[in-house]
Amino acid sequence: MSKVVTMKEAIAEYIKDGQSILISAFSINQGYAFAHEIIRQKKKNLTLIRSSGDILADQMIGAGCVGKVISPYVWNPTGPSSAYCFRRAMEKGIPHKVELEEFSFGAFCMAIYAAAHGLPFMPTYPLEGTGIFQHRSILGEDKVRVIESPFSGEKVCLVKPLIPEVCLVHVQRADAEGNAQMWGPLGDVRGTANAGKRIIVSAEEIVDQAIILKEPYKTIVPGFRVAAVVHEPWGAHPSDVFEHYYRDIWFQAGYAEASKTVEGFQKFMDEWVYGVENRAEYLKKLGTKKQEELRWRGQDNGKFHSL
Amino acid sequence: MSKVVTMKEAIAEYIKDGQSILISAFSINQGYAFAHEIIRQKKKNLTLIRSSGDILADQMIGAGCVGKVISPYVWNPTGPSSAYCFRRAMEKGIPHKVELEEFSFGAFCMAIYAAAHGLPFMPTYPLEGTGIFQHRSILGEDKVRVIESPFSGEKVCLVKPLIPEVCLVHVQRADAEGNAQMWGPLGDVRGTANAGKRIIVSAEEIVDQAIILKEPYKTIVPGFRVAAVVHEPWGAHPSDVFEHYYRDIWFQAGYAEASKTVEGFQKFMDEWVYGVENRAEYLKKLGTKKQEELRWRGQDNGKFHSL
Amino acid sequence: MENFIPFEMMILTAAKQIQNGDALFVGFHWPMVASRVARRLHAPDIYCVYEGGGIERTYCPVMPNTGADLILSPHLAFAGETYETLCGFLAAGHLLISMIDAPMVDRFGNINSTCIGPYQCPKVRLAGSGGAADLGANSRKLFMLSDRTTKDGFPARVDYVTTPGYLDGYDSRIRAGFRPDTGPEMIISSLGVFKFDPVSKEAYLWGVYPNADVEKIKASVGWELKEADKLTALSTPTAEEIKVVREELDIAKSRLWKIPGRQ
Amino acid sequence: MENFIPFEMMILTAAKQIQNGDALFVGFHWPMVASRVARRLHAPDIYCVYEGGGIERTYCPVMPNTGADLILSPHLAFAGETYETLCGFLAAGHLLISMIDAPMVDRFGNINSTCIGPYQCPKVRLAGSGGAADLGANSRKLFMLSDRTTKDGFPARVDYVTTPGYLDGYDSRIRAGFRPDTGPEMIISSLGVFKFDPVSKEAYLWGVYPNADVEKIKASVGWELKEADKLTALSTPTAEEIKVVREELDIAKSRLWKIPGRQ
Repeated sequence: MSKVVTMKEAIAEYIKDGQSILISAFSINQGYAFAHEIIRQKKKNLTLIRSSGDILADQMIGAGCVGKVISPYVWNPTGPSSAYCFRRAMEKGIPHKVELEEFSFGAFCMAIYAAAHGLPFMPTYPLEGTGIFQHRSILGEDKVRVIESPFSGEKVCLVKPLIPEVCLVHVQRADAEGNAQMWGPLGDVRGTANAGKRIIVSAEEIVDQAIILKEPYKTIVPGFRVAAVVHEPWGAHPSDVFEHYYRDIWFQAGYAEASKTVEGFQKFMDEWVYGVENRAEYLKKLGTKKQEELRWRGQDNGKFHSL
Repeated sequence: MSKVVTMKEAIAEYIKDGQSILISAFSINQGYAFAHEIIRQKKKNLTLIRSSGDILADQMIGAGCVGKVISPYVWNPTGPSSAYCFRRAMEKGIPHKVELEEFSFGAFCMAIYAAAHGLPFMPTYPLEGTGIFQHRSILGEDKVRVIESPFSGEKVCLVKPLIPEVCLVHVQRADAEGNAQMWGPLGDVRGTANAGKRIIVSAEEIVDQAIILKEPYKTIVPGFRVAAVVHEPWGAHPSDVFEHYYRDIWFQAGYAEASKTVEGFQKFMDEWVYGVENRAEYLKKLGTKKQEELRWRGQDNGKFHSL
Repeated sequence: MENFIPFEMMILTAAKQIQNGDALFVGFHWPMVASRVARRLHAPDIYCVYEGGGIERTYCPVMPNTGADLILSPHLAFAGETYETLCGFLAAGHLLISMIDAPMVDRFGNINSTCIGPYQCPKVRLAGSGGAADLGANSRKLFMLSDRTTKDGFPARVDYVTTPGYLDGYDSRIRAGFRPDTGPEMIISSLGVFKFDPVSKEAYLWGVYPNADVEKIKASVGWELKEADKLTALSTPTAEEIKVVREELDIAKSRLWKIPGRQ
Repeated sequence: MENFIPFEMMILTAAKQIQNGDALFVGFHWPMVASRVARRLHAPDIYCVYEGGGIERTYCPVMPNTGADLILSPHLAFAGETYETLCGFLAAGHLLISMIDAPMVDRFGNINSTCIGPYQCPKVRLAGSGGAADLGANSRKLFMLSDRTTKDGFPARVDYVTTPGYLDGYDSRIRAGFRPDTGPEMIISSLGVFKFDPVSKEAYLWGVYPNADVEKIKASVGWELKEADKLTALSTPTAEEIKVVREELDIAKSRLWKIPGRQ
């Protein structure tokens, strides 16, 4: 049974105002195509869960889609620079206040692990004395609890399962049934893609199931877990996808510059999000020359040196 | 720095009487070459840790190398048949008594996870009321402890880290520095290979580092964790290795038949273990015709139907 | 309609519990045969999830030795880890049903695959749990398959609880910390099909194969077997059904499986 | 011998802490540059472990954007998961040293990379932890790198503890549940090098770069800075060392890194 739909259809059907959604992958394979369609459809009051907030979270916050954020950090890695919309929301409540619950990346991974593995909680690494431990918002007391180990008597921090209503994950390839393959460094994706009640996949390529069966060790989400599949080439630009394309740091730097002001951010969004109908139009705007520059070159990455 | 040594050297240097050793992989990629050399070197009183005891554990028990076993099960999957040496040890103390600590596979995986991930313990799935919970030997009270979840008040079973002194893992390929690659279904191997203080790798192929760097997502153990590397083609026969060879069920059935009696077991071991100097001689004995039959045939496995 | 033996009905009845499109956890032994029969008869599009980390999507012409046998490789849509299958999709509740072999199962659906006689000095030592205890803990609907027809396969109480069923019946499973949405659903055996009383959690005879002798069934289990107010008569298999079951048993035999009633 | 600026000495001094053959955890920013300098100067055979799941084994001619940048791919010996690197090799104690950026670090080695001013209404909101809190918890020897030279980079107490150092000093870190074999080892900054008093856990000036003005250093940190009985004079860099540091900063700049003292 084919589950292939357009991005517009997937977001319209599966993302509801007020839901908790997780957009998977750490730094790479970021589901920008998901985020931009969510922004175009003006979803509101989402709880956004991400291991690395990044520009993607910044844009969703700036666009006013997000009421709560659960994440270890939000930034723009190029420079590095501030995530300016995030800053404006936290410092000045622009466009509106956002409730933030911060984890260490390790504690976040453990909360996700508990969700994906049906465990009642997970131990995590010591956190007492940190700001993460002291400051609690959305999860309150349940953010981190401390017990004495029944084995050693030592203090142990526990986190409870973090189960998003919908997980969105961008992968290299999938079949029409949703068997989704990703390879290369995976960050937290094996956990974050599988932690939710429902999973939507977008993929650089939709392939015959025979391709999946040939390298089954690349599958990170089996088809039976997947509600919908979207074919979305370059769906992770300006982040990078293993064996497909490199990170567009120039685009990220441009975003940093533009988003320093509300007006600049608005202009950027008008151009790259609201002003395009879908990812295909975004790509046309990006241009074939840029795509060629960013396209994967196997074991030869030296060319970038001079860029 | 090359860490390549012979199996004889690796076992002589790194395996000491009385140690706890884990031979990794679930059912596939079983380190028979490790086990046979341990038997030839007459190591004693080992604590053998395995996710699936299998024939390998049976042989080490029958050969008198093992004082304690920590495993979820020990059997011969072909037939299925009993693991007769294991039975004799448990039922009659032949060749001597063996202390056994049994886990569910899930609880075993969690204890290994705690070890590989530096966690003070792991929660596991409910066990109260089972024989695994009631009967404790080596680990005593620490085998499974029960707490009330500080989140929900529910009962939660906890297991503590299971940290072997040495982990032995057979993989498809490694470089001389120990970067070890395995792919296909992995069972518990990512955990069990990495849980120990020291790791020894045997590999079907020793390859240039360039091969490793081309597909880094196949690496399951990074070189810096590895003490020694052994080149051991067919090192997992009669078990199977993804994209190398299939399981030799006929050999396993023959072992079941032979090992029904102490004498039969002794004769089998004289022939296949004591009577050969190393894996190369074992292979010669197995014969090239058998190797051809078992050799991987890509997506075409139909031929086995008629065997 | 053909001649058939109850063991074949057991396999077929188990196969019929599987719906096309299901993702199910398949334990070692008869569950593997049942899933293959289902795939050929009415459920080609199922995902069979194994403890070794593989998930089988298409029919494999060869009978695997176990669910971890790499002979399955060309048919796997997913080749991951035990942490993802047994301790992942199963544990997190994403599999609707599970099947497990139940060579000795008692009146509360507890399975013993560890030892006969006292644990410390067993008369017969068996394999032990593997993932069987976890299947008992986490399966949302656990189907138990037994090829046995005598009391030693259906004791009132097993010598050792390898796979937890309803433990001592009533709410004992819940009190021991198991999730309320988990537990045994049915024992499908060569004697007939048993379900569990919603209150006492005792197994009772729910369904019988054609030509079954209910009194003989009752005499073959180790407790006073109750029966449903109205016993379900399981329908006579079609020629096609029996043909497929037998072909699958032939394929298993060619791979050295021991098949009841065959040499 | 060449002219050099303290920032370059900071990078070089950090690089010198890395021995050939080491496996180390490399945090974002200056630790990445330091590890590249070490690899070129004296430690080609190191394993750089990143939170994104990659482990770098050979020198990458391109400066990665972050440790997760796939431009590193041809140089990775391992491309796994955060669960294996940050929550695996680091947490289980298999990495001898770690390096982390420390833009604001206090006298007990606590780093703030979350916010300036009150948490609820920050004057400046920064990125937040990422793996920084875990590095503070699990690093066996944590080297902290700071390009700062003024009091706001070295407050007596940070506004927010993102990366736990010795918390309130003395045994407060142990009492909070951290392992005794973990914790900050050194602050390597553009001011000089600080170590921690074994008892009070307060940072003191341990080493100075050539031509350093100790009184100026003391005036540049937010607490009354103690100094070692005998200050270590860090040696003047060789021409080759400074050349490599500058080349690496050039490469970083070509990839849009902001470099102190350059436009």
